Amino acid sequence: MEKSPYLHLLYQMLLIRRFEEKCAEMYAKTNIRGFLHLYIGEEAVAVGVTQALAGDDYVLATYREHGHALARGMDAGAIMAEMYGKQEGCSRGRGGSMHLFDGKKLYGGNAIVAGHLSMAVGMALAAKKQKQNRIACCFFGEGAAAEGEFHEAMNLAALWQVPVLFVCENNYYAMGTALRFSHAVQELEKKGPAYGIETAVADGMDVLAVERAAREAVEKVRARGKPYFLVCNTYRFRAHSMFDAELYRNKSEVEEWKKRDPIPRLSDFLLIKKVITEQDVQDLENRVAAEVQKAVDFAEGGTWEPVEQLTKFVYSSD
Amino acid sequence: MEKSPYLHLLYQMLLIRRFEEKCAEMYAKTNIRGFLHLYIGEEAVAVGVTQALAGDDYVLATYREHGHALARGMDAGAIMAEMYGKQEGCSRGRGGSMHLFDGKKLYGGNAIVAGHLSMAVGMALAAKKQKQNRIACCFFGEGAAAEGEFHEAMNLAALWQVPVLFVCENNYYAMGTALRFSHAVQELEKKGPAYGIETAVADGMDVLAVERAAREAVEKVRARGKPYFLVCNTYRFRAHSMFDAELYRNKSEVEEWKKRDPIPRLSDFLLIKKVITEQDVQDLENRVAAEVQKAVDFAEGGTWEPVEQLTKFVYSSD
Amino acid sequence: MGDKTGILITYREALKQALREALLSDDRVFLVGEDVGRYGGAFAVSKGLLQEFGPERIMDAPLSESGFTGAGIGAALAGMRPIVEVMTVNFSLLAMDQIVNNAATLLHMSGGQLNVPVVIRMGCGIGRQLAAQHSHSWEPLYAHIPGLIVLSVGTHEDARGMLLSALKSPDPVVIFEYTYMLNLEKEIPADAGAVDITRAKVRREGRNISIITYGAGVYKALDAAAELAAAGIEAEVLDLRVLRPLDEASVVASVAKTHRALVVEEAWRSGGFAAEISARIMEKAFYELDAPVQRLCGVEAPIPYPKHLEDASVPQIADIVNAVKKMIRP
Amino acid sequence: MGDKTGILITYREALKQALREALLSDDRVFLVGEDVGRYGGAFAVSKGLLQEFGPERIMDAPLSESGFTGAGIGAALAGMRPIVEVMTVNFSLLAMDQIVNNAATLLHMSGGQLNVPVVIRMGCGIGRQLAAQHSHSWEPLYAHIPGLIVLSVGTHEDARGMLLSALKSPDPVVIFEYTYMLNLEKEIPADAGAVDITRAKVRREGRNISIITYGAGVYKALDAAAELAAAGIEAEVLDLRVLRPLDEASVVASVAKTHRALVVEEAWRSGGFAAEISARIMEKAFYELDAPVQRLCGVEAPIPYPKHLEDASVPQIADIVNAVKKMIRP
Ligand SMILES: Cc1ncc(C[n+]2csc(CCOP(=O)(O)OP(=O)(O)O)c2C)c(N)n1
Ligand SMILES: Cc1ncc(C[n+]2csc(CCOP(=O)(O)OP(=O)(O)O)c2C)c(N)n1
Ligand SMILES: [Mg+2]
Ligand SMILES: [Mg+2]
Repeated sequence: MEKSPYLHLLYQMLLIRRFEEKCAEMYAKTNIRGFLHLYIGEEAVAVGVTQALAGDDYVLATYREHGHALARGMDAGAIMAEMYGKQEGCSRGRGGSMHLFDGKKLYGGNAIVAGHLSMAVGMALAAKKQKQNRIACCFFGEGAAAEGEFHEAMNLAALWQVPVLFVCENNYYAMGTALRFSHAVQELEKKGPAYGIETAVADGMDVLAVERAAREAVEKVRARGKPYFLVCNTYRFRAHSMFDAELYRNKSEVEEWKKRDPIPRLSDFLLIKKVITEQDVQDLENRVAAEVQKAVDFAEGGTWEPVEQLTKFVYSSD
Repeated sequence: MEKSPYLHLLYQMLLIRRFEEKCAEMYAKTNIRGFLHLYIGEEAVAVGVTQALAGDDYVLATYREHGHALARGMDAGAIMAEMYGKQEGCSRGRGGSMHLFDGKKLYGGNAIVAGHLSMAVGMALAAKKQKQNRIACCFFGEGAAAEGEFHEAMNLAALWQVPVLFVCENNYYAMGTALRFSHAVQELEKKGPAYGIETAVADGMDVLAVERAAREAVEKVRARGKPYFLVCNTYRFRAHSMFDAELYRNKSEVEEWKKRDPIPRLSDFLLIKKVITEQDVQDLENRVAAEVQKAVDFAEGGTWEPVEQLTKFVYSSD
Repeated sequence: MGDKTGILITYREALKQALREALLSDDRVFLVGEDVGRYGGAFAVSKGLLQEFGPERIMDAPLSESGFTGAGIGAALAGMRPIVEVMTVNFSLLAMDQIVNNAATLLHMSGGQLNVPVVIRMGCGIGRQLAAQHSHSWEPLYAHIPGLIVLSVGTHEDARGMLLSALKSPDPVVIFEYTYMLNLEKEIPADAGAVDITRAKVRREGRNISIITYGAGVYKALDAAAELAAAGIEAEVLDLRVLRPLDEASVVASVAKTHRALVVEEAWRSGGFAAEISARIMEKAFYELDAPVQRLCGVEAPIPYPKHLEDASVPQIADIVNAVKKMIRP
Repeated sequence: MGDKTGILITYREALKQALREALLSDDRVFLVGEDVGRYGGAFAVSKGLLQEFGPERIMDAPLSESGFTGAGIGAALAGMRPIVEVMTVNFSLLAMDQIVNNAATLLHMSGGQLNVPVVIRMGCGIGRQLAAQHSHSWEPLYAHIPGLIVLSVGTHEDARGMLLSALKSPDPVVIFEYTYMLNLEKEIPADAGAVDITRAKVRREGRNISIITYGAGVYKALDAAAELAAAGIEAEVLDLRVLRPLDEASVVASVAKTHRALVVEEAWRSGGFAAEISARIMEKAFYELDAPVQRLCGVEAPIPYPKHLEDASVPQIADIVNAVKKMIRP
């Protein structure tokens, strides 16, 4: 077993975790405002899937997208500055937590649930029309799959045979609505065949399993130019957003899932296999801490977009 | 075999056929205007399903609903007057062909494709809440099943366990878009299981088969208070509407399907089985012709709603 | 009879009391929407109601705005009195076909046969730094649709009363609630209940100018009027309350009295509802005007996340004060 | 150089020639929508194009307005120049979330990073006895949305030219085409092509009153102006053409010249676009006015099927003539 790819996975997950812990802290300090949806607990999904993607693939995510942004290699400082609302942020400070954009690496940060699925189909369609080797990869929650938009996007992708990977991050809750209240059929993988789309399920708490499943999926999408549906079962350890009293689930359920935390799961595995040492982990923690601190410093040092620019970019000519 | 129920089926199908032939004629004479969607060829579906329904069940259909209106026992004169736009029409003349309403027998006549599916779910929900023994029955085309509204309505009905019968009238075309260009998976019956909804397929050119399937479906819906999905494969012999050059299909395909015309199919069967005589058929034709003529006379004798009433019923208080 | 002593109440609590009263007083009433039950409502408005009324009356719906809004319309057609909560107006475009093509249209199109007594509630507006896709003020879109009754809940009194009156309507009602005001406390009479939903209301009398507004503009206008009074300008504040059918007479009456009008709203300017008010005054009170009607509206841009830009996106109290002063002493 | 000889052409044919030219001149352009291909277009506008350009360029979509509009937006983000046909505006509410929350918003919300050069065409309007759910005039809804360019094709010249200009825009364009006019023949220059899509246009000069209109109102206003001329009243007809961003200067200039304005549209009156025009004149040309601006709009009801009621639902030529006469000689 070669060490560096594993360390990279661990590094990315840790970075997301510590970055978001810092976000929560900064939210409490009111440096970050608005909605803040933490990905903590689900890191294996974004990190695992991202490994399988090429740099110029189109990636679209939801409002719970800090993990995807970091995994796609966006600068932590630009992301933190965005959450502070500073013009040095990746969306000029205008988007905040829910709307991280990077014209190459991430097409949002989309806050209308399921609103980005058909856009992903269109991007894949464009890649196909332009005979590029790109694919589109679209992350969304299990709640989103109840929207009509899911149905339309899946059907169009299959009909038009475009290279899009649909990744359903099933964390069992849509805000406070448990999976069993969202879907009559709770095995989300049963939805793929209704559109003739090849489907697989991965343990979303195991980054290696996700990566494996994603590599197979991406390879097929790219080779065949067809859609693929990957369901990753996972769990969010934190509240839905910062306005959530978590009345809808038991602490014990959360605790049960925390035992499957993808970060110790990977690090323990690597330690036991002696692929890495405790020192490696500590080094990573240090590196991540420095990176997060640097991001905060960058954000703190950022500036406000002048009010006069409020209408800039309503149109390209502005 | 008792004669009268069969004669009733034949009568209803004949009435629809002759009524619509007359509509086409009146359209050519410009007595009827707007969109006119003929059901000719598909009569077995509305007639077969309707046999299984109770008088106070909620029935919702599309803009191609003359057949359903007649099968539900709405007065042919009120329907024809509606198509003439006369205030004696079943919707006061305001709806025309696409919006036949009867507060008891038919909840439209709905011209936004798939827009009535969730309404049907809501009506079934109301019946359940009020502990009535009523069910809702919703007719729609295979094209409608591609809309997100289909997905949402199916999921809600199954989640909430409400007594609604979804009847998909698969006539293989949505305007000029063939089934294979509408759905990645063309076996529409495969969509039911994605929602955990019991599903059956019936030969929509055989009224007896449709009736049989519908009786089983309705019985289950009523007994269990759960949704059911019934796919009836059928064909429209005429153009989509009066603005359709039928560029998208071959005459020969149409001719092939005409061999399965549900009307001769039933009458030939009954004649061969000697359940009815040629004279019975002739009597029916005469009765139907008289009824259609009466409807036309009624429509011709109708009056125009005064222009002053244009805004009446925008609100109940008007 | 009623108890006229005042009680302090938050806008949220007023909304909740109305919901509770509605559920208690009519068996046909039920609440359906995303997270109205187990979560307690996205903004905690319906917190506790699931426990009190059970899952048949407080129905959590999956993410499917078109589906459950349509279901609410269907249930209304079939004898129930559904309250559909579209969590926020931002998501309501997904349900708009149902609201416009079905709820608003069925009565007229069926020649008077089918009533649709559905009430559709939506949180709306700006003020929580939720950025472009979560800060919409789309009252003008719905106010354009005949067949709908469109209410804007600009005060605590209306938060307590509008829902109850809406449920008595045989026709579909869309109610806009302002999430920004949820925690705001105000006094209302202890026995506050159903309110008139046909008329606009003068919230403050004045004779120098009419500030005509609705929703999130009402308290701002009142604050501005207080400031203006200190400067010797008596502004009348007219809360439109009912955007459709519009109570034109109250608009005209106020302008006939003050001869000047400033229309304030948070919605985008072009094609906003303030334009309608301006046009009505043009048509019905032109010769009463001492100066052209002015509008103070939302800036025509998607709403950005940072506080200073969000604040700059809609009229603030100071903007109202300044606009009035400019109109009175040019 | 162009050929200035006139050719007679139907509105439909003008639209089709524009589509064809667009497809010929830019490989990135494709047309997607329901029945645009094999059926030949719901109104035969794209008839023959599938045969000429093949199924990759002329893509039939299943019934899924949100899905294929979203796909068009995605394709635009990724380098294509999609023309999305939402068969008619009546179905566009199903796609409105995509148009408003995505197409109109992405550029601003991403801080200038993401352009969305999508063109969305919709048939619209009244006049074919299609009743309540198929006769909508919803230009005002879309004209309210910042980030969109909203065009109204009121003439054959614009039917021939607007699409081509729209495709050059880096920003999303919504184009309203009037199905009622499809068979109407008019003369345009043989070399007609792309047109300016930033300005309103005076279609007839006049000095007594400005008739300000767009879309289906343009030819009606011109016919009315001809009648009025016979009665000695010189009406100027201003075709707005671009509803957003509105060319306010042209409105003000016309009113400054004529001192009277009648705004004509087929959309419902309250919250319609005529209100915006009236409000702008109030703000920018109040002291030019010799009489209050009047609006002549659609009746506020779902459109009924019978011809006499349909006709009564929107302003007709005689209504325009009468309204003008009332304004000029009260
Ligand atoms: C169309 C729409 N409806 C409702 C909301 C409010 N909302 C935001 S997140 C959310 C739950 C989404 O759940 P899921 O898709 O499972 O994603 P998760 O948050 O669990 O990652 C809801 C209801 C929204 N943003 N968009
Ligand atoms: C939402 C919507 N989109 C498009 C249309 C235009 N349209 C009317 S009927 C039709 C085809 C519907 O096909 P299907 O559901 O199979 O029913 P059929 O007409 O074959 O009975 C279309 C596209 C519409 N009325 N509503
Ligand atoms: Mg979830
Ligand atoms: Mg069909």
